[in-house]
Amino acid sequence: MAAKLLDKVEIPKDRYEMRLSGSGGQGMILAAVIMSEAIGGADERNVVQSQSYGPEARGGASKADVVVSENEIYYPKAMNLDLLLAMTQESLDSYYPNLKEGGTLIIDTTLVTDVPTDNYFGLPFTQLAREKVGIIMVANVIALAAIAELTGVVTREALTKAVLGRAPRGTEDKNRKALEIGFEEAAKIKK
Amino acid sequence: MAAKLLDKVEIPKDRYEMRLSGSGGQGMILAAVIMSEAIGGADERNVVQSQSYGPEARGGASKADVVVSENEIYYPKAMNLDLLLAMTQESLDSYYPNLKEGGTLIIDTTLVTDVPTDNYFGLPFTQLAREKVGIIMVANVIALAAIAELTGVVTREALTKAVLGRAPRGTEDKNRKALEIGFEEAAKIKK
Amino acid sequence: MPARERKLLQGNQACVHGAIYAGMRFFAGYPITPSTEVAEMSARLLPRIGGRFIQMEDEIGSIAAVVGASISGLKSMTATSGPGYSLMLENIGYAYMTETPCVIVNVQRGGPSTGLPTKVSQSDTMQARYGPHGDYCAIAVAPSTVADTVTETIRAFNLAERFRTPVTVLLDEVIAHSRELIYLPEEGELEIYNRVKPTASPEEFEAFALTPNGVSPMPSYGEGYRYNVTGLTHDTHGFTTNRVDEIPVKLEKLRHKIADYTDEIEKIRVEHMDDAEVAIIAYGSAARAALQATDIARKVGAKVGAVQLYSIWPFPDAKLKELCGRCKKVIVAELNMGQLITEIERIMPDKQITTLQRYDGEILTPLQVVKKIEEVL
Amino acid sequence: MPARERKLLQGNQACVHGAIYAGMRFFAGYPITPSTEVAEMSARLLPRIGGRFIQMEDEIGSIAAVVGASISGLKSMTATSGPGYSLMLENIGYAYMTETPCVIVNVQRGGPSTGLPTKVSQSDTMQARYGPHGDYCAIAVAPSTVADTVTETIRAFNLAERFRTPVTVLLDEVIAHSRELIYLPEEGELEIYNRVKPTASPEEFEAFALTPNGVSPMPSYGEGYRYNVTGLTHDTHGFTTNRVDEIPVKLEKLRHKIADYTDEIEKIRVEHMDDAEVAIIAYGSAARAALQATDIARKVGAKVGAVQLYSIWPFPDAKLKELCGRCKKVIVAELNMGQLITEIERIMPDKQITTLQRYDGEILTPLQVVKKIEEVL
Amino acid sequence: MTDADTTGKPGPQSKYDYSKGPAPLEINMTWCKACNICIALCPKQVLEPDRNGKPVQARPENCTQCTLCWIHCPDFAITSNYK
Amino acid sequence: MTDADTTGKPGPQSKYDYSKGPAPLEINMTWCKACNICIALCPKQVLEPDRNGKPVQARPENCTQCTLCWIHCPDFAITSNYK
Amino acid sequence: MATAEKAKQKSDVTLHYLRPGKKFPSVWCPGCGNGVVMGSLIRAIDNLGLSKDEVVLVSGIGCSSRLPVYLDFNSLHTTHGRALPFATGAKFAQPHMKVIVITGDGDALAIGGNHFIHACRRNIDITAILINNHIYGMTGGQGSPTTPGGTFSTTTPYGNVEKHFDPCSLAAAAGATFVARSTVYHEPQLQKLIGQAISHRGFSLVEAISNCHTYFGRLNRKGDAVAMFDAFKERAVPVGKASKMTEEELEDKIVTGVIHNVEKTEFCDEYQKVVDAHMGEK
Amino acid sequence: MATAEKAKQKSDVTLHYLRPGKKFPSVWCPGCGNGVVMGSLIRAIDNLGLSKDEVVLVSGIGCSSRLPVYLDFNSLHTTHGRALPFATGAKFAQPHMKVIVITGDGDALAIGGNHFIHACRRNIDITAILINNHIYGMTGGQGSPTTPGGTFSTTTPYGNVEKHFDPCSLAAAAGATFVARSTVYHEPQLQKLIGQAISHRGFSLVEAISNCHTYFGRLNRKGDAVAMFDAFKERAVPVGKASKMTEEELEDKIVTGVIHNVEKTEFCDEYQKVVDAHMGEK
Ligand SMILES: Cc1ncc(C[n+]2csc(CCOP(=O)(O)OP(=O)(O)O)c2C)c(N)n1
Ligand SMILES: Cc1ncc(C[n+]2csc(CCOP(=O)(O)OP(=O)(O)O)c2C)c(N)n1
Ligand code: SF4
Ligand code: SF4
Ligand code: SF4
Ligand code: SF4
Ligand code: SF4
Ligand code: SF4
Ligand SMILES: [Mg+2]
Ligand SMILES: [Mg+2]
Repeated sequence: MAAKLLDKVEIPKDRYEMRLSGSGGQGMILAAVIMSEAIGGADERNVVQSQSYGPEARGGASKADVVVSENEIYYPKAMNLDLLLAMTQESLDSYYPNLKEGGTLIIDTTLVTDVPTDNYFGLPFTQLAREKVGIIMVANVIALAAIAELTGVVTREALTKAVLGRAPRGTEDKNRKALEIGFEEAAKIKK
Repeated sequence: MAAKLLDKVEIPKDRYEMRLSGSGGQGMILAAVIMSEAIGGADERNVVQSQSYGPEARGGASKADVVVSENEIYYPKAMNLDLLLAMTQESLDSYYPNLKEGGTLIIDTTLVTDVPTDNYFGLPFTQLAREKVGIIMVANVIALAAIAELTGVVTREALTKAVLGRAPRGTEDKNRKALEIGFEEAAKIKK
Repeated sequence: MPARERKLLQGNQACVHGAIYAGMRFFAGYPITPSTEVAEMSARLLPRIGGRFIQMEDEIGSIAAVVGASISGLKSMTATSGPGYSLMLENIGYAYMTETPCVIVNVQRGGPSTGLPTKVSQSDTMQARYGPHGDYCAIAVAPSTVADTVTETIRAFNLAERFRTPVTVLLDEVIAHSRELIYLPEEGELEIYNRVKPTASPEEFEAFALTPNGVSPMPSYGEGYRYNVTGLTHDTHGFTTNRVDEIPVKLEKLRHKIADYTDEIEKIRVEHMDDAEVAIIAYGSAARAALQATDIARKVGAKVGAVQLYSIWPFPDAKLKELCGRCKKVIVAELNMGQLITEIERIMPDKQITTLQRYDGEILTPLQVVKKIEEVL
Repeated sequence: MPARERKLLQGNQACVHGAIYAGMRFFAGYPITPSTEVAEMSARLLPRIGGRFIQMEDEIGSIAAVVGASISGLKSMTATSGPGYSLMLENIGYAYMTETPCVIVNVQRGGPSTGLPTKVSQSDTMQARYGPHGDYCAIAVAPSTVADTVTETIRAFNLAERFRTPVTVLLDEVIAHSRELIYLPEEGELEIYNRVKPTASPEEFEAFALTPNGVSPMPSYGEGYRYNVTGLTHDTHGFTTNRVDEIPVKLEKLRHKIADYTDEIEKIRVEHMDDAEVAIIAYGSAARAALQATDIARKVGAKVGAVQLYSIWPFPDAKLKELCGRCKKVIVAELNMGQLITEIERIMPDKQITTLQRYDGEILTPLQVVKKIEEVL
Repeated sequence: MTDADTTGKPGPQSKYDYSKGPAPLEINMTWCKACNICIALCPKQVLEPDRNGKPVQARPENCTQCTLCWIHCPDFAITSNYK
Repeated sequence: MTDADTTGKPGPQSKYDYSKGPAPLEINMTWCKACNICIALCPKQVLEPDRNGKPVQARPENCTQCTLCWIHCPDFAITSNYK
Repeated sequence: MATAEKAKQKSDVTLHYLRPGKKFPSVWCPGCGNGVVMGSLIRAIDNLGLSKDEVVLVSGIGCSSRLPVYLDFNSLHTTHGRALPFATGAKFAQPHMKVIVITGDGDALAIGGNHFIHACRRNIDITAILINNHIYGMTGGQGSPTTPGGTFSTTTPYGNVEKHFDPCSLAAAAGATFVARSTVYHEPQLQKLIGQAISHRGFSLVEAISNCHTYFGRLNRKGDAVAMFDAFKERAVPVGKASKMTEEELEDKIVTGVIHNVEKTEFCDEYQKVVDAHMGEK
Repeated sequence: MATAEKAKQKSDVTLHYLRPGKKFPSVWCPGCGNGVVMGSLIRAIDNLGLSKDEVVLVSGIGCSSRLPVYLDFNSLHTTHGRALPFATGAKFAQPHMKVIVITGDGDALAIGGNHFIHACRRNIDITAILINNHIYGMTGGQGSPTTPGGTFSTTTPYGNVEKHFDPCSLAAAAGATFVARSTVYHEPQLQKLIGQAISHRGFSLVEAISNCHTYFGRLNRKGDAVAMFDAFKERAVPVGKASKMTEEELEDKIVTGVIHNVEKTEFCDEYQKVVDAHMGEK
C-alpha cells in the first residue's frame, strides 16, 4: 500500500481556493480581505486569507489567496486553485499553472492579452473602472463583483455589505457603482 | 565494595596545599603569587594559585591558596591544608578547620590571640614589619620567609628572587630586609 | 442571544485581542517584521481601554519596560522576531530570576541573522528554551491558527501570572500574517488568571517566600510592600546572597515551581492517533500541513496520526511519550534544520524517528508530508 | 637550549597569550566579571605588538567591532560572561551567517541573570549551542587548566579560520582566575591556521563560492576584492536572495562545512577508561574534580574512568559513544542544573546515566564525585 | 511598444518632432520607475510623462543641460546624451 | 577594646577629658569604616582617629554642630547627640 | 537650643529611611562617595515629604547601582545599563509614582547610553542621579565614557586615548529638561539639586561627581577619599561664574549648579491626553 | 561644447560605480530619496578621486541601509543599528581605509543611538550619512526618534506624543567634529557636504533629509515624492541665515550647511601614538 500513497491521494474537496493576482497598486490584498469578510458576514464558512509579504510587495507582482471551507481549514495556503483572477499578463503567466483542472479563470482583458486556454471569463475591469466609474482604483471591486456573479461563492448582498464596510468615507457611491457594473457585466458573460 | 569507597579513599599525598589568610589590606594574594613564582622559578613542580573573588574581597577577610605538586594538579582548589598562615584572628577561626591533622599552622602573633592548638608557629609579623622594617606592608614578605624557613617548601634563594621580582622599584631594600628578618626569626623557632 | 460578531484578523492582530482579553494593559515594543502588526494594533487599541503603549528605542529597552511595568502592576507584553528576541535574552533571564510575569511574542522568520525577514520559519524553537544564559526553565506556547492565537496568548498570560515567569508565544510568519475569520471570546467566557497578591502585612511580607507551590505572592508598587528586586542571586527577602546554602534554594524554587506543575502547562492536540502506526509531530504552521496531510492520507487508508504541540516548553516528555505509545514510527515535521527532533530523539529512543524539514522560507505542503508518510510506512 | 621561561598566569591572561600566539591583532570588549582580565591583558599587550585594543560601549558593539575587524583583515577576539554573551547573540549569528572567523570567550559565572558574578558555573553550556536565533551550528571549545587555555584559545582561532565561523571558548570563573605556572609555546611550536585567501582574480571572485569543503576563500579589505557582506540570506555572490532554490544552498553550506568535518574539531581526553565500568563525563573545571576523583577512586580499586571534553560543540556524538562503549554506567558531572546530560541522554539511551550537579557557586569537590561513583557502582 | 517607451527618447509618436540636434538625454526606461521627479524639477519643461508615467523628451530643444533631472533621478535612469 | 572603640565617644583613654556637656556626636563604630572623611572635613578639629582610624571626639567642646561630618559620612555612622 | 535640635533631627533622618533587614554598613569601600549621595537623596526626599510607598528607586549594575537596596523604598536593581527603560515601564504603568534612577557613569553612558538619550528625548518624568566617578568601580577600574583623556585605568594602561562625554551637555542636547551637577564634597548643594530635580516635571538629571579612590584615585595618583574630596572643592565653579570664564579657564573645572532648566510637555501627561481623547472608542 | 561634455561626464559617473552583477533598479519605491543620496555619494567620492578599493561602505538595516550593496566598493550590510561599531572595527583594523556609514534615522538613532554617540565621542575617522526620512521605511511606517511630535505613523495612530532628536545637535554634543545637513532636493549641496565630511579627519555626520512618501508622506498627507521635494525646498534655511532667526521662525525649518566643524585629535591616530611608544616592549 505504502508505495502507492501519493498516487491515490486527493486534494480535499471541501476547500474552495481563490487567488487574486495583479500588480502592486491594483489592490489585490484589499480585494481578498473584502472577499473574506463577505464570506464571513454571510455564513459560518471558514476563511483563511494570505499573501506574499516582502519588499517584492513594493511595486512588482502581488497575489492574495482566499481559502474557503465549511470545515476546519488545516492548511492555510492554496494547494490547487479553484479560481484565479489575473489582472495582469505577468500574474496570469505566473499563476495559471496553479489553477486546477476545470478551475475558474477570470482575467482583466484591459491588460491581459495572451491566455493559454479558451475556458475563461474575460472582462476589461480596468477599462470599466476608468470609463464607467471614473477611477481606476475600483477595478478590483468590479472584479470582486464579477467573481461573485460568476462563481456564486458569495451573494451579491454579502459582497456589497463587505465592500461598503471597507469603503473610505465619500467613496461609497463609486464602490456601489463598481459593484453594479461588475454584477451586470459578469451576468452577461455567465455561461 | 561500593559501599565502602568513601571510607577508604585518601586525599592524594603528592599535593602540598597552603592557605595564606588575613584581612583585605594584608597582601595575601600577592604573597600567594610570590610563593607560586618562587616555586616555579626553582624547579618543575606544578602550582595552582587561587583565591576567593568578589565584593567580599574589598576590605573584609581574604584568603589565597597555593597547591603544589610534582604531578599534574587535577583539582585546583585546596582539599585539606598542609599549611595555614593566619594573619588575623578571624582568618584563623575561619580556616583552622580546613587544616589537615599534622598540618603546619603559622600565625601572626601581633593580631592573633586565641589559638585552638599548641602545635603552631607564632611570630609577630606585623610588629616585626613595623618595628624592624618601618613599613607594615612587608608583613606578608616576612611571613613568606618564615614559611620557607619553617617548611622548606621553597629555598631562600628562590623566594628572594621571586620577592624582588615583584617588588616595586625603590622597595628592594625593604623587601630584602623583610626576608632576612623572616628567615632569621623563623630559624629561631624552628623545631 | 445576538449572533456573535466574526472578525477577520491576522494572527498578529488576534494576538493583541487575546492579550487585552487576558488583561494586558501595557505594551512596549520595537518594530520588526513579521511581528510589527502586534505593536501597531497595540498602539491603536490600548489607549481605547486606558492601557499604555510605548515604542521603545530598541528591543532591550522594550523587554526592560515590560518587566518594569509588570513589577509596577500592569500585565505586560512585547512582540518581536528572532533578531529582537536574541537581544531580549538578557532581560528575559532577568524576568525569570526576578519572577516577573510577562509575555514575549516571537514571530519566527527565517534565520540565522537577518535571514529572511518576510519568510516563515520555526528555527527559534531551541532558542526559546536555551537562549538566556544560566539555568533557565522556559515556558513557551505555540498557536497554529488565528483563533488559536487568541486563546494561546490568553493562556500565555495566565501561565505567566500563575507561575510568575516570562512566557514566550512562538508564532511564525504564516500565522502572523494570515487572516482568518474568528469569534473573539466574550467577557467571562474564558478564565483569566491574575497574580496572587500578598495577604500578609507589609511587615511580615517576604518577597520571595517559599510557598507550597513555589510561587510567592506579588504586590504592585504603591500597595505598601516595599521590597527589593534584583537579578543577583537572592534570598527569600530579595537580598543578594553568596551563601552556598541559599543559592540552590533560589535556583530550585525557580525550576520546581514550573517543572513540578507541567500538567498545568502542557497542551497537545491529537488526531487519528488511536490506531496510528505513524505519528507526525509538529507545531505551529507546520502542524497545519501535518493535520492536512494526515487527513488526506487517512482517506486513502494510511494509518497515520497527527500530534500537535501547543506547548513546546517545558517539553511534554511524559505526555508525548504516552500519546505516541503505540506507534513505532514518528515523523517530526518542522520548518528548520532539525530542532524539535533532538527532544523527540531524547525521549523516544525506542522509536524509529524521521525528520521532515523545510527551511527555504515556505511552509511544508501537505503533499510533502504525505510523501514522507509514504516513505516511512 | 636555554631553559624555557615558566610564567604564572591566570586563565584569563593565558587566554590572551594564546590568542596573540594564534595571531590575534584585534580585541574589542566590554568589562564583565569574571572575564575582565582578558580585556585588561589585551589592552596591555596588543600595542606592544602593533595590535589594536578597543573598549567598546557595550557587548553588542564589541562583537560588532570584532566582526568588522575580522572582515577588514585582522584576527579578532572578544571576551565576556553570560550577560554579555546573551547580548552578543544577534551578532554572533551575523558572524555565522557572513562566515566571519572570530573568537568569543565566555567566562562562565553563576546565572541566571546577573546571578553570581564572582562565582563559578557551567550554566551557559546549552546557550553556546542554541543561543542565537535561527539554525546555527556552533563550535565551542573548553579548556580546564591555565595551560589548556593557551592551547584551546589557539585552537579556537585555528578553527575559526579553518571553518570561517565564530568559535566560542567556554571558560569558567575557576579557570579564569586561578594562576598556574605554565610554559608558553615557542614560535613555530604549534601550528597556526590562517584563513584561505582567494587566488581567483577579483573579476572571477565569488565571495561565498561553494567549494569542496564548503569554506570559501576570504579576502581582506583593500586587496581588490570588493564584495558584499550581508546578514540577509544570500547567494554565492553575497547578494540577498528569497529564492527557494538558493536559500537551502546557503543554509546547508553553513551547516555542512562544519558538521561534515567534526573530526577536525573534536577533542576528548580519556583517563582509565580501558576497563572502566563507570565513566564520568565532564568538561572545564568540573573535569578537574572528575579527574581527581577518578584518580582517588582508582587507588582504592573502583573501576571508574574519566572522559573530559575539550570540544563541546558540535557535540562529539559518535566519538563519545565509542569511548564509553564498554561501560554501562555514566556520570555526567557539571556545574549547572543539568545541561550536558540532555545530550548524553540523547546519544546513549542504552546506558544508565546519572547526573551530578552543583550550582551553588562552587566547583564540585573530588569527594562529591567519589560519593557519586560509590552510589552508582 | 514604441521607441519612446523603451529608450526615453522622443519617438515618432511624440507630438513634438525632434530634429534640431541629438536628443539631449539618454533615459533608461528599464530602470526608470516613473516617479515624476525629473519631470517636475526640470526648469525648462523638457520632459513629459508617457502613458506609463515615464519621461519622454517633449521639448528637447529647451534643454540647457542644467543637470537637475539627472542628479535628482533616484534610479540613475537619466544621463546626458551630449557627445 | 575600650569604650572609644565601640561607641565613638571620648573614652577614659582619650587624652582629652570631656566633661563640659553631653558628647556632641553619636558615632556608630560598627558602621564606621575609618575613611577619615569626617576627621578631615571638621572645621574645628573636633575629631581624631583612634588606633583603628575611626573617629573619636578629641575636642568635643569645639563642635558647632555644623553638620559637615555627618552629611559627608558615607556610612551614616555619625549622628548628632544633641537632645 | 533650636539649631542643635534641628541638627540632631537632620542628622538622624537618614536612619529612618534605611531598609529593615538589610545588613549595614554597605558593601562600598571606606570613604566611597556613593554613601554621601545616598544621604543626599534621603534628605532630599525627606524634605519633599514624599511617602516611602510612592518612591521607586531603580538602578542598573555597578557600585553606585547598589544604592537602592539599602533604602526602604520600592527598589529595582536591574541589568547593567538598563535602569532607565525599566524605570520607564514602572513610571508609565503608574505615572503617579516618583521614579528615581541611580546610575553610574558606565551604567548610564556606556552600555546604557541609548536609553539615557531616549529617556531625555521623551522627557518622561524620571529623575536620574548619575554618580560619576569617572571609572567602572564594580569591575575593578576600567575606563568609562567619562574617563578623561590621558588618564589611567586597567584598560587604558598607557593613558586613555579616547575623549569623554559631558553627561550634562549630552542630556540637554538629547532633550532633558532639568540638568544639574554637583559633587559629593558639596553635599548641601547636591541635596538641594536632587530635591529640585525630583520636583521638576519631566526628565531630570543630577550628575553627582564622586570619588572612586580605590581605582580611579589609586591608578591616577589622586590620593584617598579625603584628597579627592579636596580636589572636588578646588575644581568646582558655580555655573554663574563659569559662564563668564573661557574654555581654557574651565579646563579641569567642575561646573556646578543648575546647568539647564526648561519647561516642556511630559511624556506620561501627553499620553494621558490621548487616552482621554480615545477612551472607549471601538 | 565644454560644459555639455562635462555634463555628460558628470551625468555618467554614477554608472561607473554601480556594482557589477547586482540587479538594477533598486528595491526602493519610485522616487525614494535614498537613490538621490546614492548619487550624491558617488559624485562626492569620484570628486575626491578615491580608489574603489579603499572605500568601505557600512550600513545597518532599513531601506536606506540597502544602499551599499548597489555600489562597487567594499560593502558591509550589518545588523540593525550596529553599522557604526562594525565600521569602527573595520576602520581601526585598517586605519587607511575610508569608512563611510549609511544609516537611517531609526537605524542610527533608535536602536543604534548608543553606538552613534560613542562613535562621535571617540572622534574616529568615519563618515556617517544619516538618511533621515523621519520614519521607519523598511518595516512599514512606524514612528522613529526623528518623527516630529503630533505626526502620524502606524505606531502613533493618534499623533506622536514623543519629542524628536535633532541628530546634528546630538552628534555635536556627543563629540562629533564635523556635522552638516542638507536634503535630497539640494543635491549639489548634499554632494559637497558629503565630500567635505569624507575629507574631514575625525567623526563626521551628514544628515540627509529625505522623503519616504510611501509611509511618512502618505500617513501625513504630504503628497508624493515631488511634493516632498518641494517642501524640502521651501523649508530649507542656510545655516548662516538661520543663525539670525528666532526659535519660532526656525520652527519647521531645515537648517542646511555645515552646522559644526572643529578640529580634535582622532582616535586611530592617538592609538597609533601608543603603539609607536610601546611597540616591542616586553
Ligand atoms: C551586560 C553586562 N555587561 C557588563 C557587566 C559588568 N559590569 C558590572 S558594573 C560595570 C561598570 C560599572 O561602572 P559604573 O556604572 O560607572 O558604576 P560604578 O561601579 O563605577 O559605580 C560593568 C561593566 C554586567 N554586569 N552586565
Ligand atoms: C534587531 C532588529 N530589530 C528590528 C528590526 C526591524 N527593522 C528593520 S529596518 C527598521 C527601521 C528602519 O528605519 P530607518 O533606519 O529609519 O530606515 P529606513 O527604512 O527609514 O530607511 C527596523 C525597525 C531588525 N531588522 N532588527
Ligand atoms: S538637464 Fe535640466 S533642462 Fe535638461 S532636461 Fe534635465 S532638468 Fe531639464
Ligand atoms: S527621475 Fe528617474 S526614475 Fe523618476 S521618472 Fe525621471 S527618469 Fe524615471
Ligand atoms: S566619615 Fe563616617 S565612616 Fe568615615 S571615618 Fe567618619 S564616621 Fe567613619
Ligand atoms: S558637626 Fe561640625 S564641628 Fe561638630 S564634629 Fe561635625 S564637622 Fe566638626
Ligand atoms: S570600588 Fe570605587 S566606586 Fe566601588 S565602592 Fe570602592 S570606591 Fe566606591
Ligand atoms: S518605504 Fe519609504 S524609505 Fe523605503 S523605499 Fe519606499 S519611500 Fe523609500
Ligand atoms: Mg563609575
Ligand atoms: Mg527612516
